[in-house]
Amino acid sequence: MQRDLIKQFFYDMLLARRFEEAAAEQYTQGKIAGFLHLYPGEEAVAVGSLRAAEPGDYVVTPYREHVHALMRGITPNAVMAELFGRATGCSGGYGGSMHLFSAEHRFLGGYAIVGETFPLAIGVGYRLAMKQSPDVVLCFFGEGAVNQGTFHESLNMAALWKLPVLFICENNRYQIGTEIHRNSAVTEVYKRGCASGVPGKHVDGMDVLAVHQATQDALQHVRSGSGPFLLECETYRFRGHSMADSGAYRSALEMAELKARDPLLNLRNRALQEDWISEDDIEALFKKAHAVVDEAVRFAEQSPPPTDLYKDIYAQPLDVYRGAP
Amino acid sequence: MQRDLIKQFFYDMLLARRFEEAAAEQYTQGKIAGFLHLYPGEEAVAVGSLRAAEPGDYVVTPYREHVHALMRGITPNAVMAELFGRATGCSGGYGGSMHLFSAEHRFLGGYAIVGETFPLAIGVGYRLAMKQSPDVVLCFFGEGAVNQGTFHESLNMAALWKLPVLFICENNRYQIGTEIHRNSAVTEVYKRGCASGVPGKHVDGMDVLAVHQATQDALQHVRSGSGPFLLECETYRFRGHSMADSGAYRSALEMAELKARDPLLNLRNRALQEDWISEDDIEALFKKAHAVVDEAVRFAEQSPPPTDLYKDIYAQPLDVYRGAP
Amino acid sequence: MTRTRNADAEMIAPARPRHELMVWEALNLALDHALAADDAVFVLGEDVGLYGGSYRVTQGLYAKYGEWRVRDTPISENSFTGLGVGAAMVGGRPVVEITTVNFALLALDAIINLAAKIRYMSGGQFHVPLVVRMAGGVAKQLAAQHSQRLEHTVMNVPGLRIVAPATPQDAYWQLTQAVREDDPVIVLEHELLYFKKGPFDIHASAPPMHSAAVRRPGAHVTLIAWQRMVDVCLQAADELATDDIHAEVIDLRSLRPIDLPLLVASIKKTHRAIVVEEDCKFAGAGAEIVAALQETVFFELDGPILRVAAADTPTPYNGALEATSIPDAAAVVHAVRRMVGPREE
Amino acid sequence: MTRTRNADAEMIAPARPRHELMVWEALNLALDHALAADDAVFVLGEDVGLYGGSYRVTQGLYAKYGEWRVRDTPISENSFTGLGVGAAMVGGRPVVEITTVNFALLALDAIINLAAKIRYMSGGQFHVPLVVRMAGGVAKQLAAQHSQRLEHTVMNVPGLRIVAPATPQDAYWQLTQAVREDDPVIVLEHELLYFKKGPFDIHASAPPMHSAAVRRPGAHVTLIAWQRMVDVCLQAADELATDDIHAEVIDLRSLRPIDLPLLVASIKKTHRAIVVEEDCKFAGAGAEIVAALQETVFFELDGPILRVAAADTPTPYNGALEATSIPDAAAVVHAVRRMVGPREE
Ligand SMILES: Cc1ncc(C[n+]2csc(CCOP(=O)(O)OP(=O)(O)O)c2C)c(N)n1
Ligand SMILES: Cc1ncc(C[n+]2csc(CCOP(=O)(O)OP(=O)(O)O)c2C)c(N)n1
Ligand SMILES: [Mg+2]
Ligand SMILES: [Mg+2]
Repeated sequence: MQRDLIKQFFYDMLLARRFEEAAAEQYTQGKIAGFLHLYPGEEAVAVGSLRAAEPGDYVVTPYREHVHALMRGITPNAVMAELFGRATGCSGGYGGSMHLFSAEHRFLGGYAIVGETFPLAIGVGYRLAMKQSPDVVLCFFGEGAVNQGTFHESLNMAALWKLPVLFICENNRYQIGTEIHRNSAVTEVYKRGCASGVPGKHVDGMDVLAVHQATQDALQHVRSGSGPFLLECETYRFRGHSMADSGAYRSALEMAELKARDPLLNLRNRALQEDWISEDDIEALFKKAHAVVDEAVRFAEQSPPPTDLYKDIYAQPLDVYRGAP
Repeated sequence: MQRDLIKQFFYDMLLARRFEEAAAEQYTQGKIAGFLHLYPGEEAVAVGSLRAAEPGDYVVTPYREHVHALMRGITPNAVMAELFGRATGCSGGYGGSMHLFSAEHRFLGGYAIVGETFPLAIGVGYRLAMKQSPDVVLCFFGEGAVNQGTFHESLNMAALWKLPVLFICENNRYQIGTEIHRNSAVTEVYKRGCASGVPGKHVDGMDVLAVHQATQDALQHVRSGSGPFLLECETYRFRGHSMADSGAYRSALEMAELKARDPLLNLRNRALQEDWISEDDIEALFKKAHAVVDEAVRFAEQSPPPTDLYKDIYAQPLDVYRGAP
Repeated sequence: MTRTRNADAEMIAPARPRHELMVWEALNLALDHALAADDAVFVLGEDVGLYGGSYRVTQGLYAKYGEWRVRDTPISENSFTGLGVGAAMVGGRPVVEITTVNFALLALDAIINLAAKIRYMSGGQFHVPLVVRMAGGVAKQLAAQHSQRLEHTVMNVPGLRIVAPATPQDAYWQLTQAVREDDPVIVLEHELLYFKKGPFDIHASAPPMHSAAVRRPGAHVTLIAWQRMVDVCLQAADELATDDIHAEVIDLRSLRPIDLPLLVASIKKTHRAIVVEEDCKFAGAGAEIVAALQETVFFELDGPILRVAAADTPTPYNGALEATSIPDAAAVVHAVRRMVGPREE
Repeated sequence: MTRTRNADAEMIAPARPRHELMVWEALNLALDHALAADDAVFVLGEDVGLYGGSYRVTQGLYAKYGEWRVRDTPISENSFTGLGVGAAMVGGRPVVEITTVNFALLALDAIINLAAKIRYMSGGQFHVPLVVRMAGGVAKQLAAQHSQRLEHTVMNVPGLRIVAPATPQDAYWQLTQAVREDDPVIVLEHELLYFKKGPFDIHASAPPMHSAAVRRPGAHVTLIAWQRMVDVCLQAADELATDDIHAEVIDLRSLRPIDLPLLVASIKKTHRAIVVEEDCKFAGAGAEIVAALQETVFFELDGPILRVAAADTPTPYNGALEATSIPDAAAVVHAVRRMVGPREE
C-alpha cells in the first residue's frame, strides 16, 4: 500500500464525516430543508469504490450521495450550496440533497425513487457498449432497493448484452426501519444476481482498503467486456435513515458493536500500526477537512438563490398554451 | 398408473386441442374477435398440472387460458360463449378470451398484462395463509413474464412469508417472436427463483404424466407450509403467438422436431403400448370431444349478447357527476 | 394464536374521548377500529408495522394486531399493491399504504389495470374491496421527485372511487367508509395535513363518503378546493371579507365521483367560481371540474371559471421558488379581486 | 464493424417516391431516416427487431442497422424505458417503443419521474432527448386491459412534449421532429390508424411539431379532435354539410403544448365548440381543452363547450357494447344538431 493513497483515503473519509456533520448542523439550524440522508458509518464504501474508478467513468446514485459527489471531484462548496438550495449549487439549487448532478464530472445524479438507479445505469452502459467505449458506469443502491423489480429487470438486460456496469450495493442492513431479514428472503445480496447470472462478491464495507481492492478487481472484470458485476459492501449507518428518523428501532448493543467498527477508526488504527501515517499527519488532515467544510458552509451561506421558476424545464422555454412554433 | 386417469388425461387433451381448433375456425369466420391466443402443443401443462390440484385451490393465469378454464370445470359452453362475447359466457361477455373468470370455480381470471399473475397470486396466497387455509394457489405464466419485475418482487414476498403459491412457468420458448435466449440471460427458468430462495424444478412439458407427477410433488411442498415452489414446464406452441401471428420466425425444422413431441401423440403411443387404452377408446373419446365442442359453438352462437354497458363497474351504479349519496 | 386474531386490548387511541385530533391520529383511529371490527381487514406497506409508519398513521397497530394483519413489505410497490388486489378478490379487505403518490407511479398497473377493472371484466363475479392510502402534494422542499400530485391520473379511471379528506373528522369518516366499501377506493392524503389539528367527534354521524361540504358560506364567489387548498381558500376568504367580498368555500372531499349538484347550487347563488388546486394547472384535476361546471351552469356564470393552480413546472428544491410554484391565499385573493372587481359599499 | 454503423444500403422504403403511404410505413420511413442520419439514434422495445414490430413499424430496420441500433428487449417496460433515459443523458438518442399505452402504466416512473424531470432537477445540465412511441385507443374488442387511453396522464407532466399524429404525413413529420428534439417526446399513436392510408409527400416541408391544423373549414361550429377522432369529425362534418351546417374540424396534432391560438381563432368565427375525444369523459384530455378555452373565449361563446367523449366505463369485450362506448360520427352529428339547433335556409 502506498502511503499517499492511505493518506488520501483517510482525508476523504474525514472530509466525508465532517461534511455530513456540518450538513446535520445546518439542517438543525433551518438552513437546509427537505429530506436529508447522511452517510456517517458508510464512508468506506463511497471512498474505497470511487477512488478505484477512472475519471471517465460514470456514476449513478440514490439520494444518500453527498460523499459520492465529493469523491468524484464536485467541490464541497458546490455540494453544500446545493443543500442550501443556492444557484451556485451543483444542481443550481433546483435539485437539493437528493439530486446532485455534475455533467463535468459525469455524475449523473442522485435519485429519490428507490430502484431508479438500475435502469439509468444500464442505459448509460448501453450507450457506452454501443460506442465500444472503455468507460464504465458505477451504479449504487441500498439493499432495500434490491427488492424493487427494476433490479431484476435491469440486471437481466445488463447480463444479456454484457453491459459495462458495476452494481455496488451499500448494504447498511436497513430499509428505513425495516431490517434486511424482514424484507428479503435471501439476505446475501451479492448472490441475488444469480437469477440473471451476474457474478457477485461480498466485501467488508467498513474497511476502505478491502472495498478499494474489491472494486479494482470488479472494475477490471467489467472493463474487460465480461459484462456486469455485483459488489455487495456490508456497512452500517450510524445515524437515522434521514434527519426525520431517530433510528430508535436499533438496539444500543447493535449500535455499539458497529460503532466499534467505524471505518475511520479502523483505518486510523491500522495506518498508525503499520506506520503508514503519523499522529501529526492525522492532525493536519483533520484540520484541513474542517477548514474545507467550514469554507463550504460559508460559501453556501453567501451564495445567491436561483430566481427563475421556469428555467430548464425544456430545452427552449415552452408555453403549454401556445403550440406553434 | 390408473387407466381411468390416463383416459381422463387423454380426453382432456383431445378436448383442449379440439376446443382451440374450433376457436380458430370461429375467429376466421369473424365470430370471435380481439386477441386470441391458442394452446395447441401446450396441453400437457394445463392438463397435467390442474388435474393434480384440489377443487378448493385457486388458479390465476395469463391470457392463454381457455384450457385452464376447462380443466377447472368451467363448461366448454361457457368458455366458448365468452369468446363469442355473449351474456352466457363465463365473464358475461365483458371479458373475452383473455379474461375468463369463474368465482364458483375459484378461477381468478386471465390477465392480459404480462407479469400480473404474480402479485395477484401472492395476494390470494396471503389471504389463505392469514386464514391458515389448506387451499393453495396455482399461478401460471410464460417464460417471457419472468423478466417482468413483478416476478422478482412477488417471489421474494412469497418466500419471505412462506405463502402457499405454486408458480408454474409455461416455457414455450417464445415471447411473441423473441426466443428465450434473446431475452433472458439465464434460460433455465426453474433456477431463477434463486434470488429469493424459491426452490424449483424442471419438467418435460410435453409429457402429461410427468407434469402431473411433478405438480403433485410441488403441491405437497406448498401445501405443507414450506412456502412457494417454482415448476418449469418446457413446452412449445404449435401456432403463432395469437391469431395475428403466423409464427414465421421459427424454422420448419424446429417446428417438425417439436411436432414429433406432440403431447397428445406422446400419450396416445405410450398408452397404447402399455395397453392402458384401446384404439376403440381413443375413437370414442375423439368423437366425444368433437361433439362437446360442436355443442359449445352452437350454444355460443345462439346465446344473447350482454346489453348493459354500465353493468358492474361499481358495486352500486355510480354517477361520476353526483357525489352524494 | 390465529393469524387473524383481533386484539382484545383496548383501542390504541386514548381511552377518554378527545375533541381534537391531528389528521394522522384520526386515520390511526379509523384503522384501529377497522382492524378490530373485521378479521378480513389487514394493513400493508413499507414500514407500517414495527416502525409505525412514515407519517405515524399505523403507529401501535403492529403490536396490537400482529404481523399478519399489519404487514411490513419490501420496497416492491407494484407487487404489494397487486397483492392487495388478489387478497381482496378472495375475501380480504386490505388497506395498502403507498407511502407517497410519487411511488404510486410504480403501482399504477395494479391500481388501474387490476383493481379498477376486475369487477367489470369478470362480469361482476369478483369485487375488489381494496383501499389504497397515499400521501401527495408539495410538502417542504422535497424536490421534484417527491412533490407530485396524482389526482388527474386516478380520476380518469372508471372503477375507482377517490376521496381526499382535508380535516381529521373527514379523515376518520372517509377512511372508515372506504374500508367498508366493496369497490377499490383511493384515499388521497396530504403530507402537510398529517399534523394538522382539528375538532373531532367520534359520535357524530358521517355524511356520504362522496359528498362535498360548504366550509364557509358566501354570496359573491364560489371557491372550490380539496385537501390543503381548502385551508388556503378559507384564509383567502377571511382576507376578502375585510373587503366585504364574501367567498363561499367548498371542500370537494371526493374526486371521483364529484358532487356537482352542490357546486351548481353554489354557483347559482354566486355566479362566479374559481377552482383552487395544488395540481399543475395544465390537465390537472381542476380541468374536469371547470369543464363539467361550464357545461352545466354556463348561463349562470358572469364570466369564465378560473383556476388558481400550481405552476406548470417540476417542483424546485429551493424553498422560495417552491413556494411560488403553488397557490397561496394571496394568489386566491388576487384572482377573486380581479374577477369580482372593486366593490363599493 | 462498429456497433453504431450506419447502413450504406438504400432506405428500406421503396426507392421510387410514393404519394400514398400507410401510417406504419410513414413511421417506418421516419425511423429509417433517423437511424441513417445520426449514429446516436437507436430503437428499442419488445419484438422491434427480428420480428419487425407488433404493428410493423420497425420492419426491416434490424437487418439494416444491426442489433445495437435496433434492440429487442425482454418484457421489462419500466427498465427498458429507464434505459432509454440513461442512454439519452450521455449522448444517445433512443426511440423506445412501448407496444401499447396499456403497458406504459408499468413505465410511468421512468417517463414521469426520470425523463420529464432530469433537466430541471439537474439545473439544466443534462438533457433527455428520448422519444417514447406508444399506441393507444380502443381497437377491435381487445377488452378492458388493452383499450386504455393515456393522454390525460402524460399531459399533466411538465417536462414532456406530446404529439398525436392522425395522418401518415404527420406521422412522418412529427416522429422525425421528435427524434431531433432535445426534450423527451411522447408520440401517441393509435392502434387503428397504423393501416390507414393517406397522401404523402416526402418533399413537403413540415409545420412546427406542436401546431394544430384546420382539416376542414366551417363557420358554424368548431370540432376539436386528435388521432382517430379527426376522421370521425370529418365524417360528421360531411353529414352535417348536407344539412347546411358547416363544421370546422381541427386536428390538434399536439397535446402538450396545445395550439390554443388556432382554436381561439376558430371559435371567434363559430362561437361554438365541441371537443371530440376517445378518452373517457371524466377527467380526460378534453377537460383541459374545455377549461382553457372557456377561460380564454368565454364571451365569444354562444353556449357551453361540449365534450363528445368515451363513456366512463372500462371497455367491454363484446363488440356491440364496445362500439357504444366510444364516439362515432352519429354522436358528433347529434351533439352538433342539439347545439346549433334546426337551421333554415
Ligand atoms: C419507490 C420508493 N418507495 C419508497 C420510498 C421511500 N424510501 C426512501 S429511502 C427508503 C429505504 C431504502 O433503503 P435502502 O435501499 O436500503 O437504502 P438506504 O436508505 O438504507 O441507503 C424508502 C423505503 C422511495 N423513496 N421510493
Ligand atoms: C406488460 C406487457 N408487455 C407486453 C405485452 C405484449 N405481449 C403480450 S403476450 C407477450 C409475450 C409473452 O410471452 P410469454 O410470457 O412467454 O407467454 P406466451 O405468450 O409465450 O405464453 C407480449 C410481449 C403485454 N401484454 N404486457
Ligand atoms: Mg439500507
Ligand atoms: Mg412464451
